[in-house]
Amino acid sequence: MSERIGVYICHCGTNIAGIVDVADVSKWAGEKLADKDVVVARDYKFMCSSLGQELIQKDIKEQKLTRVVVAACSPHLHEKTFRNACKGADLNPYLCELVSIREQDSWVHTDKAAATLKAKAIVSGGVARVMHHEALEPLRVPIHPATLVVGGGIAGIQAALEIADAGFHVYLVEREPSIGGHMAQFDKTFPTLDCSACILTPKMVDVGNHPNITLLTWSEVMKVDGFVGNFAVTIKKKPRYIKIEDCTGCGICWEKCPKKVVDNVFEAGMGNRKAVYVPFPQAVPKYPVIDDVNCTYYLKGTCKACEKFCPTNAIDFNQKPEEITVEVGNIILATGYDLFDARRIPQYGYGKLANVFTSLEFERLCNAAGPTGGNIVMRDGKTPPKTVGIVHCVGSRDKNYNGYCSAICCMQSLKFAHLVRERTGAEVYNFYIDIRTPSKGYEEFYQRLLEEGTRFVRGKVAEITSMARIPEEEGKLIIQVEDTLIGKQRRIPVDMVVLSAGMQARQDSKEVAKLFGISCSADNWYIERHPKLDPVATMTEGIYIAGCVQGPKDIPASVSQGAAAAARVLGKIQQKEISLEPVRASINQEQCSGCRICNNLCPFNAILFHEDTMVSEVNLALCQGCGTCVAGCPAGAISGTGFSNEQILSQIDGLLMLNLSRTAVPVES
Amino acid sequence: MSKPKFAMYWAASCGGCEIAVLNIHEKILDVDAAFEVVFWPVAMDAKYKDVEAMADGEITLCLFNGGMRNDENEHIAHLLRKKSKIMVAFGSCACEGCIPGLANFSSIKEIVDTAFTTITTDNPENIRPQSSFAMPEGNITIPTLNPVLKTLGQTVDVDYFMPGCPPESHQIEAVVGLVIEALNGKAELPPKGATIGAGTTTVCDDCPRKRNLKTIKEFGRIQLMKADPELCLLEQGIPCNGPATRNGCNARCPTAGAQCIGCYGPAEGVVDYGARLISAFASVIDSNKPEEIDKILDGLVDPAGQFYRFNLAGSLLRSSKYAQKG
Amino acid sequence: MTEEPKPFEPVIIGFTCNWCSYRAADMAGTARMKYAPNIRLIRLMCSGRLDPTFVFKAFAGGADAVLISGCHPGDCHYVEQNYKAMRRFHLLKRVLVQMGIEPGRLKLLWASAAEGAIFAAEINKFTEEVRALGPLNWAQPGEQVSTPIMEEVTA
Amino acid sequence: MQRITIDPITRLEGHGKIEIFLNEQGNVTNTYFQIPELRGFERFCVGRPVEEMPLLTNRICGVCPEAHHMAAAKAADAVYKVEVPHTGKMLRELLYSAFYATDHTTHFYALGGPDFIMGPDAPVAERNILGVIHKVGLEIGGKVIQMRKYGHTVVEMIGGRKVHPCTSIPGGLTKGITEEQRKEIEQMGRWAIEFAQFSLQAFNDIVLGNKTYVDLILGDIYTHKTYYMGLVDEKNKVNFYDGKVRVVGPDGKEYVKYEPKDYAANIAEHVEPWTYLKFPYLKNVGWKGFVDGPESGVYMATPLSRLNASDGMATPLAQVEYEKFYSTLGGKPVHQRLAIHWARLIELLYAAERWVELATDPEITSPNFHAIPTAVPSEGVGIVEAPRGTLTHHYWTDERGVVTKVNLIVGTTNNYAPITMSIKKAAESLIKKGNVNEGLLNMVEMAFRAYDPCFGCATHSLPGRMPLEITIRDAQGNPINTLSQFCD
Repeated sequence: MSERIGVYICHCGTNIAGIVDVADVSKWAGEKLADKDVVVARDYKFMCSSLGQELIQKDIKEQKLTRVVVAACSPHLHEKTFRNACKGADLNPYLCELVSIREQDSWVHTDKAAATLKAKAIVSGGVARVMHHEALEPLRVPIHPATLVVGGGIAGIQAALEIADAGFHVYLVEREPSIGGHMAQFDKTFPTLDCSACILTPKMVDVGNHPNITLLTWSEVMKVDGFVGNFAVTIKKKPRYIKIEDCTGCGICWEKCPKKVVDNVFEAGMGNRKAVYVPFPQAVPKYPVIDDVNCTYYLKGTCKACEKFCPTNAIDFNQKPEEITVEVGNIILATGYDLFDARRIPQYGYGKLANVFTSLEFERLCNAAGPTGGNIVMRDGKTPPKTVGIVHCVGSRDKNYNGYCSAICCMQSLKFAHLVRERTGAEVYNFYIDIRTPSKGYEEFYQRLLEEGTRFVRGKVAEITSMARIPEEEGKLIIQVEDTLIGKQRRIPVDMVVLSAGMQARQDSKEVAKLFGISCSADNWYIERHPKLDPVATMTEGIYIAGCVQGPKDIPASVSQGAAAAARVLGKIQQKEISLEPVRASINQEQCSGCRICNNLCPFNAILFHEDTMVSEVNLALCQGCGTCVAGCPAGAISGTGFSNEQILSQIDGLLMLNLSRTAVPVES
Repeated sequence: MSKPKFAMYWAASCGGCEIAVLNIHEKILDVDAAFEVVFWPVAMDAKYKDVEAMADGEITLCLFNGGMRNDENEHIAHLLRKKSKIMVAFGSCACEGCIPGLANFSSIKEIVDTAFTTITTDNPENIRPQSSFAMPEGNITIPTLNPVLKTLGQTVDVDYFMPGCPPESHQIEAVVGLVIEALNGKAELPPKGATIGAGTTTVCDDCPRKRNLKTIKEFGRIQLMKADPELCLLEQGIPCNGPATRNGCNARCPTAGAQCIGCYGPAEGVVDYGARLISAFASVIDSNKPEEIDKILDGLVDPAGQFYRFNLAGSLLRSSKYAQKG
Repeated sequence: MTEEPKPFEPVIIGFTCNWCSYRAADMAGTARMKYAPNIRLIRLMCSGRLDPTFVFKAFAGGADAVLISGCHPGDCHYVEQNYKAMRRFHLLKRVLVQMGIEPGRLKLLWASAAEGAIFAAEINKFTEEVRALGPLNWAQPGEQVSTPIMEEVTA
Repeated sequence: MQRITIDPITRLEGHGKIEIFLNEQGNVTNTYFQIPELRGFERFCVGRPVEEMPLLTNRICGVCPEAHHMAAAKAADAVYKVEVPHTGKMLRELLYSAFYATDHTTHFYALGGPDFIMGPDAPVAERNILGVIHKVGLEIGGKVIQMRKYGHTVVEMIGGRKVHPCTSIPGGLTKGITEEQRKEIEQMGRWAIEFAQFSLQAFNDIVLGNKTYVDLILGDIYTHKTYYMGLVDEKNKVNFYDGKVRVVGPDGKEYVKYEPKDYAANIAEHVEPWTYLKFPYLKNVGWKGFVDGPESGVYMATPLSRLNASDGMATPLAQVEYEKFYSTLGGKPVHQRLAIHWARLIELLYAAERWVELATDPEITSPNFHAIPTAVPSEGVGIVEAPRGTLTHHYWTDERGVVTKVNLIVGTTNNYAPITMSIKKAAESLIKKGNVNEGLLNMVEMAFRAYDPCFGCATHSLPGRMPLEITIRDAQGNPINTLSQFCD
């Protein structure tokens, strides 16, 4: 049956009309494309204006249009606009095609004739394509009101609390024995210098006590099935060997435990813990964990000191790992970051030179609850440094390691500098490439540091060595650097060096991404749906990201993202059901031969194979509409709405209708 | 009233289609009963001029096999089209060019040159056959070869396509049966342009072999390995065209331990057969590293030849109005 | 419409993914970067949607070259589908060579949403390369089974 | 000058065309038999993996695809220097014997036989399979169909398909047969032997019992004293699938016996500008034109040639018939072309016997039907006896086993020169002073059918089907008279 197509060419002021002869294009479309069912072709100053939209709606009604092609700007700007306009005139929005003659044509070409010819080609491509469009309805799926938050750092905590406070249930999964994340390890927070624990602990306690939060620490997500609104998540609870229902967290067990273990996680190797332990005093939950790798009982089969002394008989050496499955409608990933491993830069001597510290070690050093009770001393544990060098951008902004800026190191280093001067009066050198203080109060903090007399050396540190050349350098760490402000090489002897190591994605981020069916950037940060307009959503419906998992950021940014993700989830939950873009693949069961080639094409596991009927099928809600399986099916049994073969093939024909290369007089195909 | 008239003709073909029709054995008598066979070089005597003398559309059913290799093939294709109500492109050659269509990988000059410079060819004057040659006694002529081998559909309007090299006898029986029924008003003929005498999906649908997820680290050659007789050939790395090839043959070759070579052409609605195989084979490659992908692909020694073995003349690219000019 | 005969102007069909390369093209536009008008773009959701049929269709319809573009490897918005596109590209290229179409007429271009400049530059480069190749030659189908050199451009 | 054009029934169907030129006196000066078809396999097989050659060259001819399948498979074996296991060899030869029995049956009963059974002068309408059924008895029709069915069943069991088998690969086959299948094959084989004997009996009664037929056979029109070629086993017995190529001279003595790989040292192909088909001849004798005798390299490759070129048949019953054949026709070699029909029936019997021999071999069901090649592929020649002549496939490949060069000398091609000669001889003896004897068509036609030319291989008409029409034009080329006659 023949269609009635309306074609609308936008001038976009002079943006398009300045290069493309829009009148000629619409005239041409009206005449030359008449046999392609074009019944009306107009050009107008601003199609996207309400007047422009009304023009289309009027034609739809009066001219009984069945299809609409708008030639204007990029679909990424106004596709929705014009689809809604059609909807307003009771034409199914998916029967409207927006083709770009601005970003794709008038803005990038100077030859008016060529640009006009190309505009015609683009329009005829759109007309040919729209012929094969079909009326589509969004898919609707119900939303399970519960939410899974993965990661108990500040971003995850914030997200969990926001949702729980709104009255919906949250499962918060943390793989360490306690929530808190990196923030719990810090001493002060920049720029306000309020105590990290003091502001974090109350939130942790809230989480622990919240009736709407099921806290699953010492646990990991094993499997994710289902799709937005209806995920089934399998979680492994590692054995604590503690009966939490009996444990009071009195602490006798770890007092009595004879086995000391170096704490590489929370204390960053700066201090010890016992084989049965809570990572830190304010831990939530308060229950300890028996470290079955180091526990004497598990090593030798005897000891059980903790069991003997436990007043409530809460010790249970026979606990086994346990798997539980929870139903959730949405998932927020807030799995945080790893610290850059300073050992990777040998010339900075970390690991070889005793008094070279990483930023995290230094945080513990400053922390009142840390190994030195907050005294800033050298490795010998007593001598305070007289001079301290703080190196910025360690592992960041460096092609050899991570090209990106870790965002927090400048402020962190300034904070360190301040703490050093405040507590030791030592002289402090900051070695920086640029000082970046983009947020509220940051620049002021920098100014304050300058007034405090901290020294700033602009230059990338080449080497940190203990090889003295002159007596003054004896027994010191010498920082070799080119001071780019005075253009001189300098050797600055110091007692202590702090490496402001940057952030990088968790070493297992790729596996985790695969587990949840989302994508990583080349640096393994998780990719947001849109870098500006949709920073906490992912390409996978129902899965959101918050905090450093999306990229390096400071505490305020992480908290806002946690809250933002929560808001997105709450919005979804309130809708009760969600409507999905109908751009989806589907398999014609009659034509599927069950060859199974498509089965491993889908990264979202949306294609399942029925062993009984020997055919494959697409789970519409899981399908993200990429179309890879459509292109992959050898039997041509898979079709993709919105980007069907007919649509693309006809668009190709349309685009080639005016064929420059073959002949001066364009070939009419 | 007189019986409906039947014709069968071969152009550039091997004769296998005729044999396939003879292989319906006693069923051939049904054809004889239902039709007046007016033109069938293999089976009976009739003159070309008899056909010329017929009224347009006088022949009810014409099974036309063979591709368009020379001008004579085309001439008679046009004639039979004119004289026939139902023109069936019968067999792979007529439908998509078949093996002789592989000639379209080469120019006609390359083809003739090769044939007349083989090691046993005694050709000191480097002679090439001439379409018209003056002998002392007078001029004698032979047909001119087309620059490219064309399918029947690229030459004349075709009503139905019946694929296969050759079409399976049980399919021929079925189709003939259907036409006879239709003529007696007992059945409906399929819509014009339909593919008849075959399934709509692909060979895998009929293939008895076990199949799992397909991930290939290395493609193999059937003679260089001990293939598992139970397991999908492609999963074993053997380049089987089954996944993209229209079913209707009962998966004969894979059942006999040989890879499907694709004689039934593309599945229903497929635009380009080879493209489906390119996608399919690329899809099973288990690597994301360009170098490794290339290493794996080296295992497919003749991709175009494999993917377009029967379909080259009928391929989207070779059907282009530009390609047809040769 | 009639025009005076003019020198060979190639027509290139370009396929972009919705998330990276099409946005790169948008960016080139927004930044008013100039490039040759010979390319005509088609938007797909993902380079993984690129069916070799589209490429054959473009050539059969008279295109002189085809550009396939998508997100950088490891950067795909559908996790890893651009790798699948890459596999197809490698095989497709070999087939085209056997079909007598020069490897230089098919190009794979990785471009992120931020790489408008590179996108524009690559289009200009490609257009010149194709201009140098001249119109697609249908008369002489090739038969070399040699492995084509991969021309993968990373933008 | 007058000119006679003999075309196949459909003038525009390029299936062979004859030009006869007469001088002013109206006597034949020259004849041309043209093959106007060329498909170019030698070209487009280049670039294909060698294991596909048995599948691609199948499509040279749908009438004898088994022959090309076998020749190609053997050439591919040779390319890989791989020895096919005993069972593999037997399976291939079993398939091939069944095919032979079928093919010879089809030809004798549907195409060639009617000439004799009905008599050369019987009306056209009767000289066909129906006529034969009528004369020999109804059951024969059923038997012929039965024979074809059985043959195809075996081909399908071993070859995977009825037409264009697919199971032979370098080193053997992709599958074997089960004991059940073997039993079935054996039974059909035994039936085939009876059928062959029955056929020989019929030939005996109807033809040899009839003096005019015998005279016709022994007549001079169809006599050419050429060389004869055939494949023989180590005992110089006829073999279709394997062995050495043996050529005997017009005197019947062995002229040469060579390994398939040495064919190029012995065979060359002459080229004429007025036809797409080449004329093979014995290289070391040389091309002297369309003439016979010991000085001319023209040779024949047909059932008769195979018998002439051998010292006998490898199976008992066939051997008896072989001896009878030569005692009846006055010793070796037999030069009369029409004797090919009889020789064909003897081969039919041999094929059926061989069929049973192989089907009853204890090794035939062994799973050891394929040997994996280990050598680096390079070059190889495969030769089998196609029903219509010695069939040669020669491939060169690169180290991956991808074909780089191909040479094919196809069965019927061997006989291109002899056929041309027969035509000329028939024409000369029957066209005198411009008056064209009605018998000409029949005689020429019989010559064709004797050779059983498979132009499915060379052009594409089916074995022996060379239905003819003669147009006689005056000097201006205006048709004066049209004579036509068709075989059926």
